[in-house]
Amino acid sequence: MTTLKSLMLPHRIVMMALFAALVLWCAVTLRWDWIPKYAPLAVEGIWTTIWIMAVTTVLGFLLAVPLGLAQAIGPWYLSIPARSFCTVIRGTPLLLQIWLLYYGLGSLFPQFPWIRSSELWPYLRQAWPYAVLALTLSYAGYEGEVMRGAFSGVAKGQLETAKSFGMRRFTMFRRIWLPQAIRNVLPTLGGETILQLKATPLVATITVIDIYAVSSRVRSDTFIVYEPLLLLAVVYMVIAGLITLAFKRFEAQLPR
Amino acid sequence: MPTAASADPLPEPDTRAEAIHVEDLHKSFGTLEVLKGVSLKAKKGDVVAIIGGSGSGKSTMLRCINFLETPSSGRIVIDGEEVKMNADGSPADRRQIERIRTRLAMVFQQFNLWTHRTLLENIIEVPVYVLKVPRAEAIAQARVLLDRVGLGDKIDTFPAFLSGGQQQRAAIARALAVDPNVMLFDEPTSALDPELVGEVLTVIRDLAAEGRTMLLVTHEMKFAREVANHVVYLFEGRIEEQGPPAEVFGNPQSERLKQFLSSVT
Amino acid sequence: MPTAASADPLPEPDTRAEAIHVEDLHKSFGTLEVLKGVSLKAKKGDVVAIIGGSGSGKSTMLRCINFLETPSSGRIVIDGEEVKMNADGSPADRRQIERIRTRLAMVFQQFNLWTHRTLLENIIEVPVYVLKVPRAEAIAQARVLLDRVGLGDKIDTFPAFLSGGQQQRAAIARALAVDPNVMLFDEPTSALDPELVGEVLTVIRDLAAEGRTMLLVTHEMKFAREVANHVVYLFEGRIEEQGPPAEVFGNPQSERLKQFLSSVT
Amino acid sequence: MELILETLGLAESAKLLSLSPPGWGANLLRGLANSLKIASGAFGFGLLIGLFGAYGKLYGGPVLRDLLAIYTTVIRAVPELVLILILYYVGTDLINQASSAMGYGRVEISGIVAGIWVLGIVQGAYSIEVLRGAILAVPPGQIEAARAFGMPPLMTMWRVTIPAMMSFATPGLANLWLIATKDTALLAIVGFSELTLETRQAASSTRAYFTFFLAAGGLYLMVTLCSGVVFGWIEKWARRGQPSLREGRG
Amino acid sequence: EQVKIGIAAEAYPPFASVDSSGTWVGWEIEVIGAVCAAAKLDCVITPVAWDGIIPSLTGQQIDAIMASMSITAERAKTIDFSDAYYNTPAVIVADKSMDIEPTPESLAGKIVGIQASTIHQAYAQEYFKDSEIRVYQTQDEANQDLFAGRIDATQADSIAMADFVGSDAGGCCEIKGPVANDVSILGRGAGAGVRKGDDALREALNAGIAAILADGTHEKITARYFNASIYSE
Ligand SMILES: Nc1ncnc2c1ncn2[C@@H]1O[C@H](COP(=O)(O)OP(=O)(O)OP(=O)(O)O)[C@@H](O)[C@H]1O
Ligand SMILES: Nc1ncnc2c1ncn2[C@@H]1O[C@H](COP(=O)(O)OP(=O)(O)OP(=O)(O)O)[C@@H](O)[C@H]1O
Ligand SMILES: [Mg+2]
Ligand SMILES: [Mg+2]
Repeated sequence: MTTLKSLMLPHRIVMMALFAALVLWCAVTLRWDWIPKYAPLAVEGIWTTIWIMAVTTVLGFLLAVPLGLAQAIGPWYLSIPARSFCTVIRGTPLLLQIWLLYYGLGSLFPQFPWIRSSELWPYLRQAWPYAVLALTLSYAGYEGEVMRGAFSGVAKGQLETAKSFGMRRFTMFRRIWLPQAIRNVLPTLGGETILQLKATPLVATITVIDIYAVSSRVRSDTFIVYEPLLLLAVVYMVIAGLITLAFKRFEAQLPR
Repeated sequence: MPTAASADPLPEPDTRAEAIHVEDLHKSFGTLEVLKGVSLKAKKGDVVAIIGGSGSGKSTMLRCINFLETPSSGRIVIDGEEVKMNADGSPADRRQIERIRTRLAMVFQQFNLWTHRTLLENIIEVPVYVLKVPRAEAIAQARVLLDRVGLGDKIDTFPAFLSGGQQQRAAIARALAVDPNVMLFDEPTSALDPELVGEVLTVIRDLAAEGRTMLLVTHEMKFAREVANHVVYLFEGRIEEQGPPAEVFGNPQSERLKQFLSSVT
Repeated sequence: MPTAASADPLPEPDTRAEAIHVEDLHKSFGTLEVLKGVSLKAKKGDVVAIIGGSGSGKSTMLRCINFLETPSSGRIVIDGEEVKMNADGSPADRRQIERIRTRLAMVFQQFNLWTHRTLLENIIEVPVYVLKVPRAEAIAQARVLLDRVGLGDKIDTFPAFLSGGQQQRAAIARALAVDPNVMLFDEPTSALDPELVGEVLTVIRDLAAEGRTMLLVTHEMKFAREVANHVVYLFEGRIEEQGPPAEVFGNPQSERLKQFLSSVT
Repeated sequence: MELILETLGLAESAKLLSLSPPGWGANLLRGLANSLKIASGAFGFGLLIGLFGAYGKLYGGPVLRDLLAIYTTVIRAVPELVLILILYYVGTDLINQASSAMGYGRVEISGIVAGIWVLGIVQGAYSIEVLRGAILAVPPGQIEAARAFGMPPLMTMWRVTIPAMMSFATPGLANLWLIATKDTALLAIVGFSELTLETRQAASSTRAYFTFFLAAGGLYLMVTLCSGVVFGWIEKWARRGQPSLREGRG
Repeated sequence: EQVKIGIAAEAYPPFASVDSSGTWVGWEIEVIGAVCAAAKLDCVITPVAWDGIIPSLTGQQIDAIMASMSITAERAKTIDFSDAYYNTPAVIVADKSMDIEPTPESLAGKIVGIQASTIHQAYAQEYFKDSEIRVYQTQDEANQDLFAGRIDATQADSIAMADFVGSDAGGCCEIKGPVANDVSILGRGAGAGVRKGDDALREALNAGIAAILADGTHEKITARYFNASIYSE
């Protein structure tokens, strides 16, 4: 009810009208006859994009937390490796990382006959494990840096209090430190997650077909330039909208 | 009321167990020596008031006792258990210090309520997650405590929306919720009006009667006199004078203390 | 000493200019009505002490006066200039409120020193960047002020490394550095020892003698009695009683106030 | 020297990467310089947008907030390739149609300017969110104190909010800067030759993929290390006055 | 009036590649020069990244594209094509030890690698429905995976493949033969693309192509790069 009311503000009505006009104009003047032929492919592509994105952000974040923590307060033998990892990951193009993992590391395996005959070979032969690994490491590298800042930004007094009550280090971490750190970087994390969404197309370089690759295929099959990209943009916007919404929900739950 | 635990030999032997024993505590921040050898004893049920000028090292002393600051040197014994220390003063056994801290509650000068949790959550945090009290029980107890400090209606408020005095009362309630043997209060009444100060006084007396030990930094001499059975005057990192309140306030020996007290009517 | 500015008609006309005039101030946080119509007048050189229980709205009132909180309704006149307000209570003219604020210094209950600046930088910040005092001059003045509050040796320290009382003194020095006409003190002595309280008392008296006006929230009745020429007792968002300190403390009329004062000796 | 390279099997790579033709080293370096030029333009532009956008989102009116929400959502969601294609090709097309309708000739729009604009607008959308989070993380009392002393909003922002939020913002901004240096690859579409395009040309012309990809990776890594030092300084400066969490780890 | 001929900025040797001083060389570059000379066009070669090449054409930044673009009916809906200037059959390559025919039945259940955005992709996805199709960004990468054993076969241009199986890296494999032709997908060979309705330029290019085919220039250039003809009707 309230959401409906909040949509009825005058400026929002104007915006919605403009948007509707734009959609109408696109629908009428542009070429969409290719859609039926590519629809099944597109659905598959969207699914691939979504699951790769979701899996790698979750795994990546789980890695980012220890990476950030190690850099923020870890002893040197943890903080230096963590820092180096983040620097290398952030410092080299993701394309290169994917490429090195798949064509470099991946093409070493087949040289060993015992790997070729092992249970793992059907998976190692696939491309998606490399895609997932590369994107996970990438997200972990960027977010490790973000979480480092977040952990160091929590006020000292908040942690001291926890300590003074005899909280175990892990409990303190889970109950006080992490929630406050996440609260401080939630908007940044949201942005980084959308960046991750837009990094997924690179998996096409190692033969994983996501929605972006489908749109490229339409473009090269038909030489239509804008329409597949517009549709792609809409798909991305919907996914990004969902991500934003999820983060907003999350943000609203956390107090300031 | 329990008798004072003073450093001088007492005429009649005091059989109560020792709760806090600090010996020759030193603490420096860089080149600034804040504590220059402080020794202090408190037996079970003692209320020790620590008074002294601003910057004399009162907060630092409390913070050293539960190892929030690493002492530069010294010995600390709590509840009969000596804290094992490395050469640099840091606790040698993290588990030990964590265990000791669960029996040692602190009310901070700046309150330090957890900003991301409501009042109720702040109170039940330690009971539920450290002491493993069942949640429902912890909540019930928290409600009682919050009512006691007059915050029953603020139960779901975040600390940022509380007045200074309300925050301080919440911090006291949080410390009480862990049912500690030893309590460290850093100016627990600084933001409270006289009525509430009176109530805190009652609470502290009740706690002492239950056999808990309290170290209490305060600027209100009247409060110190009424609540404590032992008063310690800290001056520039050293204990300048100590004794039962009647003596310290009624008949101060040191010039410093005389001057310090002269502004109090 | 200037005479009290009370709401009742005075027998002899008081010719001093009005410094603060608050009329029927209301403030709600959501459904919680914190101020329920507060009116207050202070003339130039007045020291008004505001006393009241924790959560009675004292800080909120001070914060409304310089529009850190948006009043729900009411009128505020400062130095003879009425703050223009929108229907929702927000200041209509940003420039005006900024200008007024430069003559209006505040000492916060939580001090709010800027953590990323040293003590000296904290003090000269407003003089240099808002009031455009030459830097060298501001530094010289800051040194004098810091010496005066006993922090001369902490000039290059960051606030996080100061004791509570030192932070509070720094906050007072910061407020004094802007050479304000009107000062709002929110419990300026809460973290100070009796000696320092006495010094703050002297400072405030000096300032009043120079013709500055002060609004001062305090929990120390003794301090209020000695420093103020007018005392306001706030109870649950309303002024329950006000008058010269001798009357308010010596002969309280309202039941509430009597009870409130009963815990003070 | 040569012998060592020879034995390591790196002689071929060294020849390919040498700075004078037929080596490609100079091309890569030129590409890197171009990338950095564009990236700093875009990052700076984005930071400006980010700062005002963050304030708008936090304190602006409902219309401004809605517009900014649309901006951050749409721009961040739409792939940069789409943005560049639309803004550059459709944009120039429209301009040309308009100019020929009015009787003027074709207008050339520089791909570089378009690139900086587009990347800047993209960076801006991300910066808004990074800075918004950082501003929210500043304890409100700090800003209140500034307001209470009559600081005007811009000065408060400059003297208090920005320094206080920097420690929260630098990691996110450092990420954005690194992303900017790599996103310049998109400008290949508008005929701009930066590091990625140079690398790809070199790699596919010589078929020495590993050599050139690793060389480019090395160059990017160097940029990262240097930026790391700079951002490290900034963060250290921003954290002054905050007690370290490392101390008293008991 | 200059004619701007767009080529893909990403090199595609031996048809078009660039050296470190920025000079473009290769079979296609020479053919462009010969066609333009024969048609008396003043051509400038303009490299454009592949993603921007069609919009550059429609946006008039370039006037024609000669970048090994196969002529297909689908594409002809968007731009116009000249006649083909080269045409090579599509072949299947696989490990020597593998018993594979270039037919859908034989490839069923196998993993087939192809290069993205090519006619081979369209063909494989249309005909090899029972095979797993892996799409690579470059043929070199597909070849590498064929060598590594991560794919069983690849479909590509006969020229490129002849090169590959002749090299060290391709020693594992052999050409198993051409796939059945389907002009609607594999097209009529590679032609120059021009804006829809730009008939003048298309005619001129057609004339140029016809001329160099007729006078032997085409053959001469081919001989310098390949050891077989790459033009068939
Ligand atoms: N931002 C806020 N949002 C909601 N409620 C608030 C907010 N600030 C204060 N309050 C509530 O308003 C009431 C008055 O607060 P205020 O800070 O004015 O009290 P006070 O008189 O200064 O008390 P104290 O002496 O304890 O500082 C309190 O009940 C408090 O919980
Ligand atoms: N983390 C720190 N780093 C450096 N110096 C410190 C630090 N903490 C405290 N100090 C200094 O140590 C001295 C004692 O501080 P402490 O907080 O113990 O004083 P206090 O007796 O509690 O004073 P108050 O009554 O004002 O709270 C002060 O001079 C203070 O500046
Ligand atoms: Mg202290
Ligand atoms: Mg208050």
